[in-house]
Amino acid sequence: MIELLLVPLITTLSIAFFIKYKRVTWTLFLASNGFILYKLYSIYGMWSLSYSFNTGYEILGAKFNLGVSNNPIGWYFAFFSALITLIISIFSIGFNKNSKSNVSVIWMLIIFSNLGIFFAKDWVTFFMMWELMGWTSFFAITNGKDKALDGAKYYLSLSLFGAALLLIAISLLGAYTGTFEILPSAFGLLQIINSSTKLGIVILLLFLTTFIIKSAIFPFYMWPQKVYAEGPEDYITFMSSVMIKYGIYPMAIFIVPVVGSVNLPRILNTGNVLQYVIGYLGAISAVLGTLLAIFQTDMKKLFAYSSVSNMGYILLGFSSMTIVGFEGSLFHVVNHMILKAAIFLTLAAVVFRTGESEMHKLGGLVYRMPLTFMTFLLGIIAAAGIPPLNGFGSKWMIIQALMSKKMVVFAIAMIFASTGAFMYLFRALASIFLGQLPDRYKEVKEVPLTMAVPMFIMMVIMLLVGVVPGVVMKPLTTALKAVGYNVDIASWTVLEGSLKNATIDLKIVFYMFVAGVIISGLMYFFGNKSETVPQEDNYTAGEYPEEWGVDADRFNYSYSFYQPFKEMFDPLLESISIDDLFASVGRNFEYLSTTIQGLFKRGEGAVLLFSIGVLLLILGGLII
Amino acid sequence: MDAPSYTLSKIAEKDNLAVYDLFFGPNHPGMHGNFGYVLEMIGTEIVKVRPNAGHLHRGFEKLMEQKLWVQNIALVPRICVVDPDPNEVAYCTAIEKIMGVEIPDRAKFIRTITLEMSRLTSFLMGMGALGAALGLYTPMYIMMADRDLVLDLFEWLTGARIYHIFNIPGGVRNDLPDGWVERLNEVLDHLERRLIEYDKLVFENPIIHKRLKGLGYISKDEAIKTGITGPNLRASGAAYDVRVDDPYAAYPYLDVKVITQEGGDALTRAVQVRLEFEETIKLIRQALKQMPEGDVRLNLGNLSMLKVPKGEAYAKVESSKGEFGYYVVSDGGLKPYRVGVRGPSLPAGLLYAQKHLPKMKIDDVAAWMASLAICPPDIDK
Amino acid sequence: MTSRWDVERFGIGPMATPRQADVLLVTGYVSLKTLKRIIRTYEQMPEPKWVLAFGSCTVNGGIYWDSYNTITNLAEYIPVDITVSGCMPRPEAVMDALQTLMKMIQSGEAGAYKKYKENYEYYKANQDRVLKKTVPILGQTPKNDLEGKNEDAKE
Amino acid sequence: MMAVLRVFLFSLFAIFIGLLFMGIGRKVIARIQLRYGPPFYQAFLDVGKLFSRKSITHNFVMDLGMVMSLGGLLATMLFVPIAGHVAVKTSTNLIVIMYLMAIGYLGMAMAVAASGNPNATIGVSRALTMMLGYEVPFFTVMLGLIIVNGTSSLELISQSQAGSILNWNMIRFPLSFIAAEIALQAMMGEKPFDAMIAPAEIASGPMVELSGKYLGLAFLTHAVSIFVETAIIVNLFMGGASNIFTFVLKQFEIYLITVFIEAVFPRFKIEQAVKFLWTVPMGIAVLQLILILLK
Amino acid sequence: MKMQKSDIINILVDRGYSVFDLYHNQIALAVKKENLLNDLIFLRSIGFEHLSFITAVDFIDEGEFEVVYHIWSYTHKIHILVKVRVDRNNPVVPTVIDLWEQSQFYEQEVHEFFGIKFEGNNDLSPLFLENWVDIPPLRKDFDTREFSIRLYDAEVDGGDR
Repeated sequence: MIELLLVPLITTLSIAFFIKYKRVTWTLFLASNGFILYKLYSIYGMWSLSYSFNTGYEILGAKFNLGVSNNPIGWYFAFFSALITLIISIFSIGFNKNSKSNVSVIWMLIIFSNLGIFFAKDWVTFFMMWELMGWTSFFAITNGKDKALDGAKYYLSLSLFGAALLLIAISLLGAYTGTFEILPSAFGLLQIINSSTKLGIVILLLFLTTFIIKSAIFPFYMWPQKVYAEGPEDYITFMSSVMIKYGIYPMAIFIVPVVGSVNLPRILNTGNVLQYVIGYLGAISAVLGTLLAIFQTDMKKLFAYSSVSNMGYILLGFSSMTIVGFEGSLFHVVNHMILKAAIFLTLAAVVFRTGESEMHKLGGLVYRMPLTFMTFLLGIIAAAGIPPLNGFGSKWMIIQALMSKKMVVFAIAMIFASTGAFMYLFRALASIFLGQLPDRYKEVKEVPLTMAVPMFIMMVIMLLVGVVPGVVMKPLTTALKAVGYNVDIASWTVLEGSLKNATIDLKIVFYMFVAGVIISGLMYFFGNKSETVPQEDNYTAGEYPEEWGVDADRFNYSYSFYQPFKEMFDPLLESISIDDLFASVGRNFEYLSTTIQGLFKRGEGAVLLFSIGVLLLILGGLII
Repeated sequence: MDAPSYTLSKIAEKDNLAVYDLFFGPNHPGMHGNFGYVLEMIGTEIVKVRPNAGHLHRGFEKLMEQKLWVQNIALVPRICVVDPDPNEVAYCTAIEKIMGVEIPDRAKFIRTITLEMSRLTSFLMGMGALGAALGLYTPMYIMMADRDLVLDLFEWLTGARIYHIFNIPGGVRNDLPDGWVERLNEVLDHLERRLIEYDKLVFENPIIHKRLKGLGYISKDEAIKTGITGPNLRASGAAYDVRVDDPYAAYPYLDVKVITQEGGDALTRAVQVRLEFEETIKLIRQALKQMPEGDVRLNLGNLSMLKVPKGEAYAKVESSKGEFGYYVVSDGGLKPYRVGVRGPSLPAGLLYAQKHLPKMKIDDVAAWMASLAICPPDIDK
Repeated sequence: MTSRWDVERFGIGPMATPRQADVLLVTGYVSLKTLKRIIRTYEQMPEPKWVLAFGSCTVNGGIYWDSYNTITNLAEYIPVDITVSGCMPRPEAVMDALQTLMKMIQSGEAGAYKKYKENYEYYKANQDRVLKKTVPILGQTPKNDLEGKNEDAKE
Repeated sequence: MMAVLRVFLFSLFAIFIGLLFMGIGRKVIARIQLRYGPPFYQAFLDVGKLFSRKSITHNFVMDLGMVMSLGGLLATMLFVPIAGHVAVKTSTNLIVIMYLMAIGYLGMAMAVAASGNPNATIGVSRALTMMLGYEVPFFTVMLGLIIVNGTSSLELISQSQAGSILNWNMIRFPLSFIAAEIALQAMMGEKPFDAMIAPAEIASGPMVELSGKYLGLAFLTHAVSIFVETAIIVNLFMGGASNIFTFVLKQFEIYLITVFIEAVFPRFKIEQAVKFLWTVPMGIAVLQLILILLK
Repeated sequence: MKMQKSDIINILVDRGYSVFDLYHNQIALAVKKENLLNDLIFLRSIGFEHLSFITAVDFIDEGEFEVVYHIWSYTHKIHILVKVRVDRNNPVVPTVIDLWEQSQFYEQEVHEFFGIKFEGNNDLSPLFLENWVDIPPLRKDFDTREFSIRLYDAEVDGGDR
């Protein structure tokens, strides 16, 4: 078990040693990754594997041990995130070809902490890995770009805030239950809530806040767009597809079981208060993320908000507290990982070739980058939750769960968000790849092979998971069964809903779709042949655009794409001033840190020292 | 409405790529006639407009200098297809003014009746076009069918459906045929009955109210200053009507009710047309009742050898779109020396396009044009 | 075209853009500015396509034959399948023309668009002659005080 | 083999009925407008003509998108029970139908946006906004019916109304029916919710660059969508039917209502349409939903 | 406040204009180019607020253009033709766009068709004609028939020429 963590750690060190030789480092990187994937595959089903390092100390009356264990749900998260991370990192080779810094060391560190988080046996290990990931992210985001510093600082302050809360929560939990181990402490927390409700709920909410910060749930939905705006595209691919799920994992293993079995006042006979808290957080995130995504002009920000919305779906699935909803949420975790990775890879490819991420300055790239276009197309079809690609199954299960529990508000929010998703997804497709190709991009080429192959793999995975959801659902149900949930092992293509007669065979959906396309394709070939004309030859009410000084750029509707719709929401969005609140808090924070920075005269180290000081103060205060 | 466009123009200054151009016409389903606006847009909002006129320019003013006085009567109605008679009357009135002749009373009344009938057809088309601009085709078709009834009467009277060439210097070509007046009365009854349906379909339609309310507001002072005339002016509150203020034909004998409304937006203009439509029917009835017997034309000799004495005159006529004016200069010869034409649509079609269209959505352009009854041929001439 | 002479009973209806159209109706006189747009519109139509010229003005200029801004014979610039005389033509004449055109299409007589392809140079030369003129037709040079007015011509 | 044949026949049937409805709809509208109107088979002639014409494309996305659009709609159609028959034995899940329908619209949107004409893109942006407008009330209506019946299977909902006409959801939940009818009007893109086509504003919007067979495919897509949407309403509210003839007749009744509304209304602006859909039909649907939940 | 025509003529004659009484409600007024703006401002101040249109006449025999401003008074119900004569070889008139916005287009039109320049109007781009290289078409020395015959092969029969 421990070798899963040792190998990446050792590889990190050796890569750091060979950092000058890119080929060597990447070879090492791939070899080590291959091993990890193999190892992960081989420990599937061996749920008793664990490793523990006994320190012998006791803090707050609880044993202070460091350890990893093969938690089934953790394995599920770890395997798929490792797979996606590997694909992204391969893409990163091509992406960073011309950059001076060697990113493989960061990638290795990321994979290390990734595994650490998902296999952590106790909260202390979890916290260490959690923090390591936070810091690695900080360096990865700022990598070589001064502009990215703002977003990175914002992210760092937010995650430090989260970490402080986590630390308090862990300390409280340890003090009251006497253990730091994750799974036993869940039962401990349950008992606390049932005996002294207020304290228990405070602890639970502390945990919840930490996790929703990491997963960018409302009201902490701002960091992704700030970070993504200037961060390196390969790394934000990882952030948006994998890292944003770090908050979901502890929710799945810790919060959901507690909330689901806790005895609290019930609302509408469908669930308890906390369920509704989670549900409303999810619903607001889903709706707000969708609306904000619709109004963005920067494609990375757009998909940042799309991630917020998708995290909202996952919380909605949790809030139903039914097994179908739970499965659906966890299925959606992986689906979202896959499709977001695919989408962000294409965005990275676009930025790589054009250096532009404002959508209205792009356009018509389908003429130059057809493979990227196809990946993006499949990505958005998946993200929109349209069969036969992945993304449909999980959304369907979540809606089924919500409907079966009669959670009508959440169900409507879900439909609103996923229909609104068509709007922003299509907008990105139309603005980036369709429309008129501006003259300055006439020479753009398709991405090189190292970047094309990962994109192609993503396409295959999306289609595979979409038609044969069993490749994800089987391990998922197996893991859930191993944890003790009462589930049937899923079949390869059939998904089970919770309502009467609600099974859906995605294979048949796929066949039907193919049949439909074949019939319409026959119609198409039956028709007379067509002639391809250049993009300039367009309906212009009979005018000659060139005589009016109208070129491709000036004949492209993509800025302010949903203006009438936006104007409906302008008053509403202005009244939600959470952005402003955060901005002012952020400004004060920055002001404070720069003041202290002035004292130390030592660059970014001051922020670190200051933050650690704050943490120590909080901790000290707690212990006293 | 002002705030977003302010930010939009800021955006346009900062980010040139946010702006795109849309060609609204000449070949556009929302455009009546060959006319064009090149719209610079951000999102669906217009930030700047470049009018593109001249597709219908035929050089009327030049052509008229080449033709005999009476030949030109065949030419003038073609300046505005939907409302041709005011052109004939204005041109003939100008000639009569220079010659200093007074036409027989019966001719005046017949002229008035044809003018008002022409106004009916034009209003029917205008109201239909307004509906069509908003996607409501049913009243348009019904109105076109009703318009055909009036055109039939024209055909009976003049031999032509659209370009009647009926008014000539010195009067009108012929007297009313037998039975024509009865038929006209029937048609007017029919139109009055139909008004209820139009009201239900168009003027009381809540969606139309929603779409037109506040669109393209013109204040009274502004309208007077910029030369807006006709129903558009009266919808802004100014009680100006050429028929009353500078009467011609038989209008001095008739009691013309000038309808004014406060409001000045597209909805008021639409309702204005509807109210004036009703008034026009009443006016035709009134004219029929008061019409005297007698000659219908002066004997001016051989009209093709007509010589108009040296002089100049400006004659104006209230058409369905506003003041149609002919400025005729004669050097005493067989042909006009110079004819200047004032079409009513120019201020609305060119000036107000630049005033109103920025800040407006692409959705409203066609409806705005229809509400101002912009007739491109009389801009282009 | 109106509801009394409903053309839709032959399945004929107006389409919004040239891409969707089969028949180009040129209704009446064609000024130079319009001619230019007509050519673009015509060329944007997918084949097979037909042109119905409407009114005397498209045959020989009609009442505008001596105007400086309207062409006199549309068929010199784009191929015309069928013309309707009259100014304006009566609706019955238009209906008849449409039906004749339909019959001609069925019997294969109406194929002017092929002519356009075959004699493309001829049509282009005619179009350019009137649309891209650079020297005054009447031989006088424009006076100096008109500078800045003819920017297009100088290019 | 049998399944392939059934799929093929169902598709042809849907296209046939859809085109027939379109033709009759045109005739009805013409009569409302005091015109003679085209023959009822005009839609067939139109499609035949369009497919025989040369067409113009800008790039492969246009071809791909149009094929995808009709394909997606046909696939949706195969999930809708027609008088109790489904092309292939499968669950007729409402959510699947709703999502599958989207792929047709997405394909169409993609194809027209690929032409690079801003008119088309504006049309698409309006269509997608409208989609958000009508999906929310329509889903709310569906949610009520799903909660009452405890199933999201269209077939089961349809079967639950068997027996007398009093069992029809149309009678049992009249508010839902009204809300669904209004949403259906928007779903079909008929007036007053046709802002995405709006010839007078954006030169027929999405169709602006479609020619020949692309327009033909768009016609067929529209025909199939008419068929699918009316079939969903008939199944949800009119208890399906025991034989295909009755089923089509019921569909036609639904279609006729939309045609009548279409004939006498101008179009909303897009934001007005969305506001309307989110207030009036949504309010009605929520009222019915509350009544159902309280029961 | 409504003044009779005779009153107005008196006022104008007092100010030294040459006034021609045309018809029952029409007056023609010949003014000098230099005073044009002041005169129009004065006219507007006494109630002539509606500019119908601006046109021009080419008196080729006299070697002059006459620019005519058609102004109507809503209050007095009098139509005034304000005429300015300019030299045909150097036709320049001050612009009135500050007084009436819509005159922008009338001035563009007159410039296009007669070649008369309007001093102070910066946008005299062609409004109606495209690619026009001949002399302005509404001048008397421009023969439109000849032009049409040469350019468009217009058919002439019946010896009309």
